[in-house]
Amino acid sequence: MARLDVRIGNLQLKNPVMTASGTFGYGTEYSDFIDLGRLGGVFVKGTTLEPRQGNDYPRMAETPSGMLNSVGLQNKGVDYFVEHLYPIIKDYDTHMIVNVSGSTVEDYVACAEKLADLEKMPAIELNISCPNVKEGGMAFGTSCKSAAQVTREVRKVFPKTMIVKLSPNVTDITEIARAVEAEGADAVSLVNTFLGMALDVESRSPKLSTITGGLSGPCIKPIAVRMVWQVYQAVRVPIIGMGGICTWQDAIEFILAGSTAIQVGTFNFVDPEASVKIVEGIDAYLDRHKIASVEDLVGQINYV
Amino acid sequence: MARLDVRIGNLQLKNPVMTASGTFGYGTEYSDFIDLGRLGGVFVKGTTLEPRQGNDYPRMAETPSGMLNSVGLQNKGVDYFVEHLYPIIKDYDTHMIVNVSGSTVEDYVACAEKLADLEKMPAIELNISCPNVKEGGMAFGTSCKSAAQVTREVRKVFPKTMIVKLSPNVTDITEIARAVEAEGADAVSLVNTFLGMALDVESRSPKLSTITGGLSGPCIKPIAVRMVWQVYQAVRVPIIGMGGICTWQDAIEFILAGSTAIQVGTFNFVDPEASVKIVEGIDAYLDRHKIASVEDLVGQINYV
Amino acid sequence: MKVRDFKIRSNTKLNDRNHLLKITSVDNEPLPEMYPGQFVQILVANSPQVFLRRPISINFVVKEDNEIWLLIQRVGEGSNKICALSAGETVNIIFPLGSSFSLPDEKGNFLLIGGGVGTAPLLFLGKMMREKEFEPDFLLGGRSENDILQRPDFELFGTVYSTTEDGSLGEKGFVTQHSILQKKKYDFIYTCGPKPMMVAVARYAKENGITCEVSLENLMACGFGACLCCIEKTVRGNVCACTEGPVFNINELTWLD
Amino acid sequence: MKVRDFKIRSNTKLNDRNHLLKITSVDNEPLPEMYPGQFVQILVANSPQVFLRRPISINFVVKEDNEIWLLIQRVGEGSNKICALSAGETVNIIFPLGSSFSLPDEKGNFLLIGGGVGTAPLLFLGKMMREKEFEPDFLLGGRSENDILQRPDFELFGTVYSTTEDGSLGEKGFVTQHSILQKKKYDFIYTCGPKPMMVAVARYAKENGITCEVSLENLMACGFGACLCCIEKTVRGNVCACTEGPVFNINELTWLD
Ligand SMILES: Cc1cc2nc3c(=O)[nH]c(=O)nc-3n(C[C@H](O)[C@H](O)[C@H](O)COP(=O)(O)OP(=O)(O)OC[C@H]3O[C@@H](n4cnc5c(N)ncnc54)[C@H](O)[C@@H]3O)c2cc1C
Ligand SMILES: Cc1cc2nc3c(=O)[nH]c(=O)nc-3n(C[C@H](O)[C@H](O)[C@H](O)COP(=O)(O)OP(=O)(O)OC[C@H]3O[C@@H](n4cnc5c(N)ncnc54)[C@H](O)[C@@H]3O)c2cc1C
Ligand SMILES: Cc1cc2nc3c(=O)[nH]c(=O)nc-3n(C[C@H](O)[C@H](O)[C@H](O)COP(=O)(O)O)c2cc1C
Ligand SMILES: Cc1cc2nc3c(=O)[nH]c(=O)nc-3n(C[C@H](O)[C@H](O)[C@H](O)COP(=O)(O)O)c2cc1C
Ligand code: FES
Ligand code: FES
Repeated sequence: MARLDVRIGNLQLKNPVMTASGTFGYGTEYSDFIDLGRLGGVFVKGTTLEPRQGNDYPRMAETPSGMLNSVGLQNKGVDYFVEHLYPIIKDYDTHMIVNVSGSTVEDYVACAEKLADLEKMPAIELNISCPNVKEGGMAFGTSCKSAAQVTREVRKVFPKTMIVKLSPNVTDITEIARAVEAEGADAVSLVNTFLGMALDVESRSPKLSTITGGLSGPCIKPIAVRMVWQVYQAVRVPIIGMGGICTWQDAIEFILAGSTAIQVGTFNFVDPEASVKIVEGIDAYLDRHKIASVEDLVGQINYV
Repeated sequence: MARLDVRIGNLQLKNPVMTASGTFGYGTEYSDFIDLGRLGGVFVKGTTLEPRQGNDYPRMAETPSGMLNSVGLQNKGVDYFVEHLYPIIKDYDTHMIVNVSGSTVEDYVACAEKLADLEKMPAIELNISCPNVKEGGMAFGTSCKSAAQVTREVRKVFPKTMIVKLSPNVTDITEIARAVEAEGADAVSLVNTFLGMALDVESRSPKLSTITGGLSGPCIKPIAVRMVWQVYQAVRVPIIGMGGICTWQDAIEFILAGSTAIQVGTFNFVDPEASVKIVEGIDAYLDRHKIASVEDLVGQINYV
Repeated sequence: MKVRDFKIRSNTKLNDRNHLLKITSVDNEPLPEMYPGQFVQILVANSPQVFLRRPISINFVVKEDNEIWLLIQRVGEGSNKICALSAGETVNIIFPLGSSFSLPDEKGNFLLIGGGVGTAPLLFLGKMMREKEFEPDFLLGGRSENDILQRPDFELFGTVYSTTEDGSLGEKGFVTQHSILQKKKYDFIYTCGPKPMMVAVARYAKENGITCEVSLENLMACGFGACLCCIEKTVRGNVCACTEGPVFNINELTWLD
Repeated sequence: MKVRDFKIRSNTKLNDRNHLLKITSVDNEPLPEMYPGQFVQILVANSPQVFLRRPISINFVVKEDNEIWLLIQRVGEGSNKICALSAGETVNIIFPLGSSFSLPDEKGNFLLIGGGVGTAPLLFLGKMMREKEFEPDFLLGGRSENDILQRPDFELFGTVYSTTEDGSLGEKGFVTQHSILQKKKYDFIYTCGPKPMMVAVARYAKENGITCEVSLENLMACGFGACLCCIEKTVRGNVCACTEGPVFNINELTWLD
């Protein structure tokens, strides 16, 4: 039996398979399907300082091997989370990590402060890459300066593991990764969704109420793998890779490219049991290839 | 019968359907399958000043709804083109447009100069966005300064229609589009391929000899449509849109987003008759919707 | 909620656009409780175009046979692929999903109004009402006779009225124009169908002080509350149509504002 | 080159990994001239994973029946989907593609060496040689008896030798170890199979001054010279394996450098 545990900042994960924010609710939505305790971690829904109604309907469109969404961070706000959701999810037998978004740096800081005190919340993920909100969101993740600034300010108030989630909608993702690493990020996660768009040709109208939205699913996998590989060569902090992961093969691909852990996103909608199947698939792969620990695989590409 | 003709710079195209550079050889490769005279235009293989052997095998990998390639501009050089290929293709009953690449600004200029004299070559497409060459290529297309510089210098020697092909691997494509427009580009074409990567998990090695390559096909369509839509709002020159077009519906989507003409790329490999089917599909769509001319559709999104 | 493989027991073409699929749990695994208005999420295999599952209402349940019926209209690639499945083939579904219609506690006049394939969940609702000794009326609307689906099945559970736009069956016109609405005073209307029809029915119900529940067909990515894509604006704010719906009381919706 | 729908006339499972498909032109359209070594590009329908066509050699042609045979090994999603097609179903192909083996002009000793499913193009080649009154020998290699495909068909056109790694059929070992190579002096070797086998055969041929042609299986996107993905390094530089190949004289290749 190979070792599956990996380390991200101060977090010891029982295995590298986690689920991506915005695709896994608060975990509860999946408890009929899988034992959450079998996952390395769960990234809960994007949380903001104030409650948000999100964008208008329609919020999604199917695309070749993927989907566009424009949910727009609908959530009941961090206070509601602390009071009503945290008590429910805190005792799950896996790491529950909150994904935090804001329109201003102050939003991020205030939100992180409120989460810092929660005993069983060992980490946060700063979403500086949401393409679906008018202000902030992706804007923070597309310039080194603002990415660094958010990271720096949150770092001051959040002593636990801080993961910064990068936007793929940039010319050079390594630049942003280095910037947030320099400001004390314990890990980076990538990628968030790509800004995309779809039109209905009969009605000639956008398929999303917001015109553009975030593209996710297998279609983005080759670009996401490339970005992980580039970032792996640019930073020393661990990488949590994602973008179109459906199978254990996809997960191994991201690990080889340099991910210490991975997140399963959109494919949870298609197969709510996928994350656990991926844990099993990785395990079997390691055994078959006689690899002692999944950590030995991180970044280990065979350049022929 | 709706009007299908459109104008790009000084070119009057019989219809907006063209084929993308690197996916259509010199047109001859497709003459068994279709009547080239039915196309608005053909963009021939990327041509460079000196002959190039291209990259090592393997050069391609299939991905979800798309493919990666790392051909690396294999071609016999512009002189060979002028002497041996131009004489064959110059009398085709469609616009044959050369796609030009270089490692330095001087390369582009020298190449363009040689093409400027060819009577039946009414236009060139400057490829400042090839992700598959070590020097130049995409690097020119990812900064405003270098994109502007190439455009400016080529403009001095090439008086006919000059189309600049943009890279999607950027934070803000409108910035680049504006920069090349300001330097006298008559049109922009977008998108070239996205930089991507794929690994074989059993051998743990990259699927391409070059590790990374260019992603094309339906998987990129939502991002490409979004970029066309953004550029349409940023510049006044016509846009030639592409990225994953397989059907007439895809073509209409790009036209609605702001493309005056479109290019069919990777899908030619799957259905070498696709381009002509798309011409027919657009024609039928216009009739069904009682639209007098395809030009009336460009950028005409119904914002509800 | 479960993810399960089901076997197609039969696939009957009802007309050129609609199919009735009877599916049964593999290994004869007993089915969980299911309620009318709930739906399943079908995995569409073997399609280059379809990535997400497709939501389809539970049309009928034959509990003792571990059998679920699905009534499906071919509108695109996904539904076409599902309707092309043959007896013996397997289909993977997530079920049961969503809220259900409220079964009444006391006697009254109940009208179940369906348009086109929107009649799907009403057959199961009709059966459940009949089992509880209520006597529902059905009002089925369509473009023409051909579009009125499963009429003989509905007749097992109550009186069936119809309207068709071309007058080929029942009264000519739309469901809201049917004379039964003038003749009989209903206490409760349940409806499912194209949105314009449901809005008209909702308006009629509201104007006439009739309790009314509608079943929505919002676009869904997951179907079980995880993606927040299927939201419907309600008096309580945006809620998920897949978990708090698809069945809503019209008083909760903002349609008539 | 043409793009055409073909009908599956039969699909025979030869063993657990290999199928023989006989396909025929729809509307009985006469087939163009085809030569051994050429291939077709098959469109794999109904697959979420397969986007590009798959190249498959022409295994045999029955001209008078407008019939093409394809011998296919199931190695992944595409070949699995193709092997799952049933008689009566349609498959779209681009054909005929690529170069062909050189048919000799004068009498001599000819050996056709195939490994595994690599024997595919050699059956058609054997037939053409026999029709021209040459008497080819065949040397078919595989892991075990089960992997030697279409032996009775080959026997119609010449003498068939075999090697298997486990010795279950013919001589035990690899094709290059077969005793016939010691006994008979060949003038021309044609080969197709796994790359290590072809390299070994090429080396043997070169060392013994035997003319040798190999058929390559490079990864292909288009199959007709448009994408430049399938290149093979040759003494003339990079050339397309789909147009200048798949058949190459080993002297053109850089394999043995
Ligand atoms: C809770 C629920 C229950 C449903 N029950 C049934 C049922 O019992 N029988 C049945 O035939 N259909 C039912 N539907 C609708 C069904 O889900 C869609 O028709 C189906 O998803 C279309 O998929 P497709 O791939 O065939 O079409 P696509 O190619 O995806 O779309 C074809 C066209 O249909 C439209 N469309 C797609 N999905 C929907 C949708 N959910 N609502 C409205 N328009 C849509 C698209 O915009 C497009 O114009 C239900 C939907 C929901 C949400
Ligand atoms: C000119 C030519 C003629 C061919 N003739 C035949 C034939 O007659 N019968 C036959 O069974 N096969 C033949 N092949 C090989 C066949 O094309 C591949 O096996 C097939 O494309 C694999 O597709 P897949 O989707 O099943 O596998 P994939 O899922 O695409 O791949 C499965 C595995 O096979 C490998 N693979 C895929 N394509 C090739 C390839 N072209 N060469 C080597 N390895 C590959 C992949 O790297 C992977 O490891 C031929 C190939 C060429 C180029
Ligand atoms: C419906 C939906 C909602 C999402 N919401 C969030 C969010 O709130 N915060 C966030 O950081 N990422 C969000 N994402 C992005 C995912 O976490 C993930 O980065 C992205 O989908 C790529 O992974 P995938 O291709 O596996 O889905 C969302 C994605 C989807 C599809
Ligand atoms: C095999 C291959 C080779 C290509 N070569 C070139 C090239 O030489 N010059 C160029 O500008 N674009 C080249 N491209 C990019 C295409 O012209 C096009 O921009 C891109 O593939 C996106 O369109 P598509 O998704 O329809 O293929 C190439 C693409 C492919 C797949
Ligand atoms: S469809 Fe995903 S939350 Fe309703
Ligand atoms: S496969 Fe495209 S050129 Fe050979």
